[in-house]
Amino acid sequence: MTVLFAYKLGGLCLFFMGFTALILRSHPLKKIMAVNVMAAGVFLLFIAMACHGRVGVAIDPVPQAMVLTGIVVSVSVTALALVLACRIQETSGGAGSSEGEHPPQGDS
Amino acid sequence: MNSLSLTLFDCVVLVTLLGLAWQLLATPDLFKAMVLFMSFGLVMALAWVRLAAPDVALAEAALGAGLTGPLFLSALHRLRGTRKGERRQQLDSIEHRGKIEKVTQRTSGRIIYLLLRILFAGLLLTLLVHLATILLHVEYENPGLGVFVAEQQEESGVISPVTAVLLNFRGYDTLLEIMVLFVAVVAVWSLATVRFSEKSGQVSPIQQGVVRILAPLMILVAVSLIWQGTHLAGGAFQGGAVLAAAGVLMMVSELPWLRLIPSLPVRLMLVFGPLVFLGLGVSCLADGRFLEYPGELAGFLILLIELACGLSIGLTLACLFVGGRPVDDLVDRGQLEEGS
Amino acid sequence: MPTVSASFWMVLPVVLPLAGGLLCFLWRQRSLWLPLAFALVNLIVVIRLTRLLLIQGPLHYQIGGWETPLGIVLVLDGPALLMLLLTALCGAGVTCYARGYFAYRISAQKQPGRHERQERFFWPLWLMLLAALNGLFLSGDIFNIYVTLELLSISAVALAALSGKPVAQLASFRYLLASLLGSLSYLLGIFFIYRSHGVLDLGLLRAVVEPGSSMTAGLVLMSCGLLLKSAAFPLHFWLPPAHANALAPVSAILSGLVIKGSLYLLFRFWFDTFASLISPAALNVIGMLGILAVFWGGILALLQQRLKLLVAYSTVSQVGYFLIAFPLAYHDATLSVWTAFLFMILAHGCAKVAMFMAAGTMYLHSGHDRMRDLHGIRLVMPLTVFAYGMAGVNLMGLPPSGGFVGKWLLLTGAFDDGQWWWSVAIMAGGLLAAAYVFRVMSPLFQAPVGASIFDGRPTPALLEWPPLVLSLIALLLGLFAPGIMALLTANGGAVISGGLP
Amino acid sequence: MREVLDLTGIVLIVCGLPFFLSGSLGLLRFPDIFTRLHALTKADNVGLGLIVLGLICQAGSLFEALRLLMVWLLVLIASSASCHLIARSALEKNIKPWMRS
Repeated sequence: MTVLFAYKLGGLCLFFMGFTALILRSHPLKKIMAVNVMAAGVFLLFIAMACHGRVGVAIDPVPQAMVLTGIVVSVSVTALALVLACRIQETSGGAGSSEGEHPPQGDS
Repeated sequence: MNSLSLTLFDCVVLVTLLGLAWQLLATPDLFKAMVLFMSFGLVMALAWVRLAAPDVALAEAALGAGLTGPLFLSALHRLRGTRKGERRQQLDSIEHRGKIEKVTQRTSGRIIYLLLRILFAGLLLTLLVHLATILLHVEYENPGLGVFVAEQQEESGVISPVTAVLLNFRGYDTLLEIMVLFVAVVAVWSLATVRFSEKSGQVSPIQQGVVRILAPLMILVAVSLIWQGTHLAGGAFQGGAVLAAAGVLMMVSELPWLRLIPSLPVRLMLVFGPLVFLGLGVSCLADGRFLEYPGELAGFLILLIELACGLSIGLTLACLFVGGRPVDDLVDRGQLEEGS
Repeated sequence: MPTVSASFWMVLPVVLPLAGGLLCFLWRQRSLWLPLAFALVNLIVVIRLTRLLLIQGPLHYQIGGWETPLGIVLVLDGPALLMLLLTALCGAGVTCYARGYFAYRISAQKQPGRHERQERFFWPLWLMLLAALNGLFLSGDIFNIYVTLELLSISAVALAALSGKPVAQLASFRYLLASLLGSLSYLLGIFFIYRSHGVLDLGLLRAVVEPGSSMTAGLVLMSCGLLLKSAAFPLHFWLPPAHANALAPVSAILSGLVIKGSLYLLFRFWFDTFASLISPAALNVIGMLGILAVFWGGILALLQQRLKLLVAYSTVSQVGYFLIAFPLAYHDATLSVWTAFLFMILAHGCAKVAMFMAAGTMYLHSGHDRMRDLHGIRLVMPLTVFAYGMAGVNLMGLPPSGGFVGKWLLLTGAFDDGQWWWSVAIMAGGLLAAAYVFRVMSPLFQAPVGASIFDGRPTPALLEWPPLVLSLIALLLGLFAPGIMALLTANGGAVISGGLP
Repeated sequence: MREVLDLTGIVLIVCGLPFFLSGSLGLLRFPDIFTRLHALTKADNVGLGLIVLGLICQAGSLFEALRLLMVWLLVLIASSASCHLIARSALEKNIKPWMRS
């Protein structure tokens, strides 16, 4: 039981560490990583819940399936966020960059 | 679980996890953070194994560490490639930073800023402690749905309980999740274009040679992972991820025959898995409910769905790695110039 | 339990748009008929479901035939059906409008390839979003709701970034991060709920919920996630830029439909599933946030120079009304606040979709949406301006609009249990709405300074009629009140399948 | 027989561990990228080889033993290829090998 509690505590810590970084870090890649760390924390909680640590009680496969779903979702969202961050960088560029090489952006 | 005998191992895993997470979030060096992130994923996979979740461990190793890492790396590469000033990658925060710096130049401003930070940290710590005490105090943990899964296992048509939950009991969730993957590809394609026919020509022949050996092996492993999902750990997602990794390796090595132009075959492959899943679900309506596989066919149908989805997931993840709609200069140069 | 043969209709609002999205991606020739056909069939299915509900009462559908603790159940009751109806109606309108919108821009010969590309990706994303919304309203399982929320937000973000402008992409990146944070908070909430009761089904949860620290933590975390996703007052920062910088049909979808998903869930959780955990203090906090949102959003809307930003801030303000309904619903033993909430959602949904579409048409013609320079646009597109005005009447809450019915029910609720102070905020908010709506209308009706700034082409019917029809529906919603009440109480006497707390 | 196998396995694994230890130490303490690569590949090749041999001693079946061997082989291929790539890109970036000064 204590081992499982340690894992759950670790999961909570990961969640809050990610949350802090998500708010305090300004670089988009850092923000995306922070979200991933948060997600890992939540998954750790679920998986630690799934194995009860009691003799004779089967491991609950439902949270494991939920975590699998969550991992796939977080990978796809991460990919989208990364492409979005790259696009922002490419289209807007850093401050004071050369504007000439981009086609002029039309209306909305 | 023989809970006390391996506590030292658990402690090492946990401390490593937390330390890696702290480091990767704190370091200002993006590349270092990236490397730490990948190792974080691998240690996470260890934790899953320890917590008796081999399916999740496989998925984490293949997806979390194996694919997210390259995703981040290629994004970093693109971010650095666009502008000279690596230091000025702070997209929207420059202005914000400036404001903060202006505020913190005055002592009173500095104190207020510090107080705000302390307040924020205190708030988060209180929340953390509160949630942890809830976890500690509420001794009773519900056994969950494990009992029900075990009871109905026979009817699900597969032996592995996780696969039974994923594809039979809660197949609807999985259907929607595959759609999330699909939408991610559509979104990525709508956002960016990538010139695919450009080749650097600088790939080491050793790399190409190794990939020529490894890629077929990986495809074999992927298929066996998908197949063994019905009775052991594994399944469409894990197999698909390995498939995607093989694709990524081949793309990185610029093997001559590999083109991912979004022509009809590629789109057909992307849609194939979700469409098969959806179609089989609807065909179950003929004499039952949505996704209610007829008893004796359940195992076969699940295998079919896993195979179809595994292929599509592999291609989907590879497309996500490419990070944009691949454009062949020869085919639609006109479109690229007009588009962004 | 109704017969299987009839209730299979319940999966169609999810399955059909999913299939539609996949097919639209596969056949990417610009074609009107495929998405339009799917939107219309969706409308027909929902109308059929309405009949089913009226005849048989609330319906349950076990997906895969598995019993509740294990399987996922779809639930169709009065509120869910109304949300489906709203989505189907607005969806059909937006689909027509979007077709006209893209056709107009492609034919403008300015970067046609870019617009064609946008349209090509718009259809699959929009149909997927439609499926996610329908799935969200029908779902009876907290984890399934998480998956639909993710599908919803990822397709919404992709749509918001579709215009390709750097501003829009930056806004949608923030939108993505905000909704990810919301989803993770929701997921953490699921953990706390699952560990204390071991079930995910809403109906079973309602039966077993009892006050306890774990459950409360779960509910608070889930609610925070949902509040963030629905842009409730202090968490609204992401909404105005994301909604104002998107393409016109996308703005309409985001503002009119997407945020309603999480708001609806919030209301449902607080007054149906987890009703026994709710304390008056929490409700008052939500209500106060609502009041702040009404004023903050309203004042900022007044200060905007751009039409679309004004409409976006008015959404922030309107979300406040939905939150004010929370403390009132607690003391209300009758159905009136549930009805008020749903009425406001319906009215605001139709009106906001119409408003954004009308604003988009003006944008198309003038190439900008600075309100100063829109003088005399009334002469060019009278129907569009009329639609905008009708939608504005709804936001102000004048009779016989649906907004009026909603606010009236809220006001009576507030006076009935002596909480008159909420009514001050409700009425002041109405005045603010009137101010910002007239602020737009007055330049539109002034004499044109120079007509040459407008695109000389006539407005296509597809751009004019959908906003008009939707705003008229919103305006006349008050007249359908008895019918809607009948739907809510269909065949069981209770608003929601399990009865009120 | 069983005991002998077990003992051999343990001895082999224990022999493998110092290689990993020294590899990690080298990674941390060596002065430049090439020497670090050298340290790492030693650990991968020999250390992992010994550990795999030790595990094979305890394998239940021939199939399992073959799979373990396969793991070693694949790691060998992958690590040598990636070592080559890292060294190559280091050379391309004009990183000079460390000289005893």
